[in-house]
Amino acid sequence: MITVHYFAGLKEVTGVSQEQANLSGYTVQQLAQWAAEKYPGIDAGAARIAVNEEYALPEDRLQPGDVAAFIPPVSGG
Amino acid sequence: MITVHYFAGLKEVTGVSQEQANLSGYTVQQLAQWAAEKYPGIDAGAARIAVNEEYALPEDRLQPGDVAAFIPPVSGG
Amino acid sequence: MKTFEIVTHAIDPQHYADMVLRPEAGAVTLFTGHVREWTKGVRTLYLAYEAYVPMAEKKLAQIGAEIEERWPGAQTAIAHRIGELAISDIAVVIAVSSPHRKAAYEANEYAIERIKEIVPIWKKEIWEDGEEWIGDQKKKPEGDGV
Amino acid sequence: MKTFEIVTHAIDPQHYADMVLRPEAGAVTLFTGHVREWTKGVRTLYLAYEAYVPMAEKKLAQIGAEIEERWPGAQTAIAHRIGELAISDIAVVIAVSSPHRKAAYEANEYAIERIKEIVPIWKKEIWEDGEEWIGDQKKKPEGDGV
Repeated sequence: MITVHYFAGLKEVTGVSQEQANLSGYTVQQLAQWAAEKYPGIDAGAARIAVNEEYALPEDRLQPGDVAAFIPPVSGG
Repeated sequence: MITVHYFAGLKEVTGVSQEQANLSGYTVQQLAQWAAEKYPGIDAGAARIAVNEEYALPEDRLQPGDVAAFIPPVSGG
Repeated sequence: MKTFEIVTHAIDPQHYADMVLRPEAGAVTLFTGHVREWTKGVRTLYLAYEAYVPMAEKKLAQIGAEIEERWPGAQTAIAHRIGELAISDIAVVIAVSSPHRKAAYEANEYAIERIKEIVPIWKKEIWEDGEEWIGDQKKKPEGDGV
Repeated sequence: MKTFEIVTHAIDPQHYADMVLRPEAGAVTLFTGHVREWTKGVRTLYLAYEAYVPMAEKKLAQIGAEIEERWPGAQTAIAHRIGELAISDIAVVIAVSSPHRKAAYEANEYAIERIKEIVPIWKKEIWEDGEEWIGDQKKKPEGDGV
């Protein structure tokens, strides 16, 4: 299983801050497609995806137990 | 009478931090010459001269009661 | 406290300045970003910040490491507050010490730029007539952020 | 306390940051210049600062006015300590607030440059084997001051 986090505006669209999903073996790009289908309102293209608290590449592949996160454009400071 | 202040390295050469002198009517440039003659060790050329707490021009003329100061190169901060 | 941290309480900036001070430091720059009441004629009531806390703290530490590499001898401490913040509250503090002042200024400004690029923290502005998550500050006209 | 002042006691930098904070300020930069132990391989034991106090305070206020003219909306507070200072003691603090951060960084750096040019304050360095009044920092190789 993979843990998926949603933050800020994305969280308001998904209605959940995190969920577990059977996405082991998916690439990061496939994870984005999966989320875009599940939550039609989210702009997954504008978000970066982190895996295990580090920005990931589209071709990176998810391993069981990984923690993924959709990172919408940041606005700290 | 004019009050003349000396600071930092200049004060160590003159041996006084301030003195009164009859310099009314002198220009600032003449004040510098007067000090250079009185205290041969001072490098009056390296110092700027302030009159009444404002940097003065060589041609400015001292009025009775003015406060002049030799300002060696500053090193605050 | 930690050198790079996300906090939920009021920030004491002096604490971070103290963390970076050492005998070889001739200069310390301390930047504090505050909640501003007016932005482009719109009045902010308060802000709400959210973070992906463990990743945000890692990214803050990464910025500190980048600074040490670019400005040898510079040391950095950064904290960002999350939760609800009122006008003038400190949202972020950046302390940089360095033997000489130029690096302390440059590295400090570099840190706030990098925070706005890579650290997973989000700001929601709450006005009298609505609220909005702010994102992608890079796309905004210059001078809009703090 | 005054917004532009020469002091003979330890400086509390937060005090000056507080003086410039206001609702329209999104950014505050605070610079502190500290007594550094090593300069070019020579160990400083302590420093002694002297000032032409009334003129120095006027010149600090002038720098604040120059900043307000160059960076509209920026507000400044500056204090310089005189007397004997130990390693790591704060010699000077500069606080600048501004709606946006860029002006706060630029104006703060401008202030320290101007202090080194026009404010009648002098530093004597005391080493193990001697002492010297420091002057004309502009003539020194870059990077020698803080």
